[in-house]
Amino acid sequence: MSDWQNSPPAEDWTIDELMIARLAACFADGDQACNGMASFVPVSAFWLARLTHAPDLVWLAGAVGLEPRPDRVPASTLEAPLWRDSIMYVEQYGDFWTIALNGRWLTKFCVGSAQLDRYGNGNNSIIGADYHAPRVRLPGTAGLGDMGSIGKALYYWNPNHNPRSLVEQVDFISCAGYLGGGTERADAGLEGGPELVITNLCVMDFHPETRHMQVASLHPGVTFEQVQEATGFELPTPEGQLSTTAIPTVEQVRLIREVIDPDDMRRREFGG
Amino acid sequence: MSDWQNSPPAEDWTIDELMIARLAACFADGDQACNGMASFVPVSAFWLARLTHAPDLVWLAGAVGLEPRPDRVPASTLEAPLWRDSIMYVEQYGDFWTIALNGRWLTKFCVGSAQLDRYGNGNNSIIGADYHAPRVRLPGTAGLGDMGSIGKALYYWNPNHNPRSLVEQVDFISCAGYLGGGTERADAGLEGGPELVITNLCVMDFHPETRHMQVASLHPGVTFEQVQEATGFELPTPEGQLSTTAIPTVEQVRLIREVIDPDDMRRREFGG
Amino acid sequence: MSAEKLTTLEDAAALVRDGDTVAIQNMATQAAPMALVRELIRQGRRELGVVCLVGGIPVDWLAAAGAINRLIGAAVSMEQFGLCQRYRKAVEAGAIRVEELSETALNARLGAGARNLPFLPTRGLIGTDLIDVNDNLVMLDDPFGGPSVVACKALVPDVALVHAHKADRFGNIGYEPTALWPDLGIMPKAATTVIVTVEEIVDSEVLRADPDRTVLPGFMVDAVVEAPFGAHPTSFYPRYGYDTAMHLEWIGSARDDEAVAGFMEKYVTGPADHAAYLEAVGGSERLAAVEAWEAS
Amino acid sequence: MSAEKLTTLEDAAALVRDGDTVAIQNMATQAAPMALVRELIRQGRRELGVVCLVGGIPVDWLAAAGAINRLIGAAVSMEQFGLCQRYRKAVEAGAIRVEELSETALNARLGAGARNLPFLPTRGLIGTDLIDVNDNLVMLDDPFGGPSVVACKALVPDVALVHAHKADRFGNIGYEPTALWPDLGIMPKAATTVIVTVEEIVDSEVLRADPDRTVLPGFMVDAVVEAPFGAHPTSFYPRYGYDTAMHLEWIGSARDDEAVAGFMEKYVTGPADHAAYLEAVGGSERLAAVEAWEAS
Repeated sequence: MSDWQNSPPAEDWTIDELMIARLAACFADGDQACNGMASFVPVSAFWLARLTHAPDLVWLAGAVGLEPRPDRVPASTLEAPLWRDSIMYVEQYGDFWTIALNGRWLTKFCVGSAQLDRYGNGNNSIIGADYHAPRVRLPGTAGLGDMGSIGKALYYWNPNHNPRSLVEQVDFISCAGYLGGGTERADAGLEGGPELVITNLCVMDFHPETRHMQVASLHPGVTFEQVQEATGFELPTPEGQLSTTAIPTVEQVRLIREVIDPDDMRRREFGG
Repeated sequence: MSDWQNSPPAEDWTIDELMIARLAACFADGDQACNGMASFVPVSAFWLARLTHAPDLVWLAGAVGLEPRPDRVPASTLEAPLWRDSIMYVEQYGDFWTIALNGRWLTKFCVGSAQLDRYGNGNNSIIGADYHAPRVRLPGTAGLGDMGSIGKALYYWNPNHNPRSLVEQVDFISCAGYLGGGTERADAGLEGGPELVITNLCVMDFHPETRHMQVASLHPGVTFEQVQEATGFELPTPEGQLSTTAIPTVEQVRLIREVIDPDDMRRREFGG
Repeated sequence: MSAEKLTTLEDAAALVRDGDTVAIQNMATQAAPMALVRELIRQGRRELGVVCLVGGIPVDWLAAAGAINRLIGAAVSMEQFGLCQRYRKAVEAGAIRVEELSETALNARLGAGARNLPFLPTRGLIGTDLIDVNDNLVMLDDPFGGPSVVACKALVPDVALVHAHKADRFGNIGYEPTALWPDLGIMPKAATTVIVTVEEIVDSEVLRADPDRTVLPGFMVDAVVEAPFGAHPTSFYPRYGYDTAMHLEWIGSARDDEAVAGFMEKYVTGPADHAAYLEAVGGSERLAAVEAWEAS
Repeated sequence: MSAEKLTTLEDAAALVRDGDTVAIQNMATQAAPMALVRELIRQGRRELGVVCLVGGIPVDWLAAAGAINRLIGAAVSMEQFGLCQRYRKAVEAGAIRVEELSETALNARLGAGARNLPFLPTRGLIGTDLIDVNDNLVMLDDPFGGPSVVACKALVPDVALVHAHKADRFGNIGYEPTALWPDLGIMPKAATTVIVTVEEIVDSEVLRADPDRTVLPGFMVDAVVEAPFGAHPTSFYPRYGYDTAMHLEWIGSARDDEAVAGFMEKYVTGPADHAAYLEAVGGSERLAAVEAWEAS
């Protein structure tokens, strides 16, 4: 265990490291976490949490390998090098989805979504007006179409905050957020829902009543106006001073760079 | 492979051997067969078939072990000595019942039933008029409640043909046969159904229209009147001469006594 | 790292409360968590419901102890050793209420419970009387116009009792190559609390050497207890076979109230703990006999 | 004894007919039955439907060859190598119709198909637009008064294509210790015809030594073919990793029609058979590189 508790803020942090540290703070001892494909930020965040404040965070790498010991973050978050040296392989059809559906385990889920709207609905299906004749065919909903509906707390991460990815209304809902806002999600019989959106500019959460996305903290050096400009819908004007997202510590930065991801795989998600 | 094809009828056959040989004749190459608990006659029949006319009969011992090579019939047909040396272990929840429900495999199933009625309905649940206050609590339906409803051809075996086990109407249907006879089974949307009843006195089948049980062949030395006396409902009067059940051959008897069941486990089912 | 789950048999059994619905791994004479069942009886647990696929001697002992008042399962039988007489007698006396399900219907009820679904369908049981006597089963039309199904209501047992070969102290459960005991596929996933006894506690590295033979993740397990021969007198392959002599001794006693009381005192309530039980049944000599199943 | 299932890649692929719905094992860059996919393209199969959990390069190659006109699946992506461009282009052009399902909905459709049930329910997808655009999904009230579910109509693919580590000549399929590829749990059980390629044909005794690692029984398998490196360029652990260079070469070509034609000729339609493909990709030197995944 590193001396993470007494470590001062880093001076040379980068945005990927800040996002990883912020996401790591969402996961605690006793939680279980799993990751899907191309999930360098979540994987690094789980790993960082396990090395610092949450040593008993259970990690199901690639939704397959329990408590793995990979050498470092590999080029794929959905291949065997990530779940090297696991204590159990969880089978997809019979085991993984039973565990995920149950409700007691894997209560938090990290979502990457091509489009995300003001009520936290995600879209990885199509861009365009006609589902069967799309302008752009996206990869598809995969597990998100499940995770959005089965009571999970959803943590969106978005390394490229821009008006194309944060939109007023998604072209197509393939991951259920708060639907049309207000009580619509609860009225549909759904529990859980979007919790946070962590981008390269800020952290956002959802108003407890309207369920509209709102800025919770600005990353160091970012203004509300910059966030608004990069967002495809109108953000509620903050009441009073917005807090600043915590800067990762020297030790967190060291762990990410030296232990977790020495090959900088996490940076692949940025600048797209 | 033994020279079973040129073997003459045995002279010293016993009733258990005759029943085993008759049941074996129901299973052919390309079929799959599985057995449940206390199933010495079916297990011996599958094994005999594999050693003679049906070497490619697939056997799933205890619904668990594929193509096992047990030393001999053991004291339990639901424990590991039966599935010794299997080529695969089939897991109950995910695999066995998927295979059984599918419809393409395990199309024939052997049923032992405490009560069996004239339309081939089975009862392993209770004796008495009130299900929740039974006179006798039987073991329970186990897999029979499934096998009777999911399109299998059912082969009942009964080593103790008497009016208590072969009844006009079962006290409680826990294995669906032809229900009230005629088209009732088909009307309920069920395929398959009871095919044969092999007892220690005779072989019975079901009339293609009325679905009433009827004698198909008498075992050597048994008369129709003896069968009727041992049966709890009126059997249709046979039209013309009833055929005689085939006597097991010298080779079949040798295989049962020397190879398959040298410990005479099969005889435990008789005389109860 | 993970949370510590290793505890004593006494403390593990104390997680089961009077009135709980308890899923018990078992198949006729196989793989029952007998050390836990004996401890529940020693602790005097009452009004339990039992869920089992095919219950054998654990159900009969619990019935003999007056610990259960309901059973949800597909069958109760000790196969070659016959019906469970104390269970049978209690049912016939109205002291135990039975919800009898086919195997697919039980799997469907537990499967729905495990997956947080209100029901799962089966095509088994159609045409039987078992649907009519059970409010947890109902015929349901196929919304696509196909054949009707039997909807089986979700069942979430309060506790599942499992016996396994090995575990680490964090509750990750491994098995030794054998046919997997049939309840493992769904019972522990459906229950709210999972208690596992194992033949042996091992270092996590032992499990990491064979991760495809780890069958339950530690986060699913609430308590793990080392109890060698914990399934005795049922079988637990490849380590040991069922104990024929003890099953025979039980069925020789089971029809007589006094003999039952003597048997229970001698083997179940008398011995103070699991080690004392193993001595009471004959110690290392008797255990060596069940270990020699392959030669038998 | 059992029926002989061993055959050639040509004869096995000939079991797939134009217009069939073909379930293809795959997960982004993992475990796809590529030798069979290439043979289907060589044989000029047309109007196929593909079923996949997460399809990658096999879907893109089939799309490039004009072999498919529909897809039922949860996603199509080559993960780090990006979207499948030929597939995407064909969907956007209306040449491939997509039935997009969540993972539990796909599992439910296949699970119902495998078990001869008209449907299975999920609680996934509720609230999404995916239900509205799909006639095979419908909201259904719980007959017990609980929450509504999404009924997912049974799906029975005509054929399932599987790649595995080893098999005997009777089609009993074994795996080497690794995480089981994710489609194995249901695809081959749901399909009418099952075709399996394996790294190695072994004697049945090899499977009998490890029966808990046999994953499909011979009676479920219609044809088995020896095809070492049969999953290349996808990974097949523990034997080999995915081929990064070949995926990069493909994505470098995939946006350009002429480059695609050249790539397909060079690697897929040009080589006469699987052995010629392995030579075309670089033979033993290239294969040794993907075998060295653990060192990378």
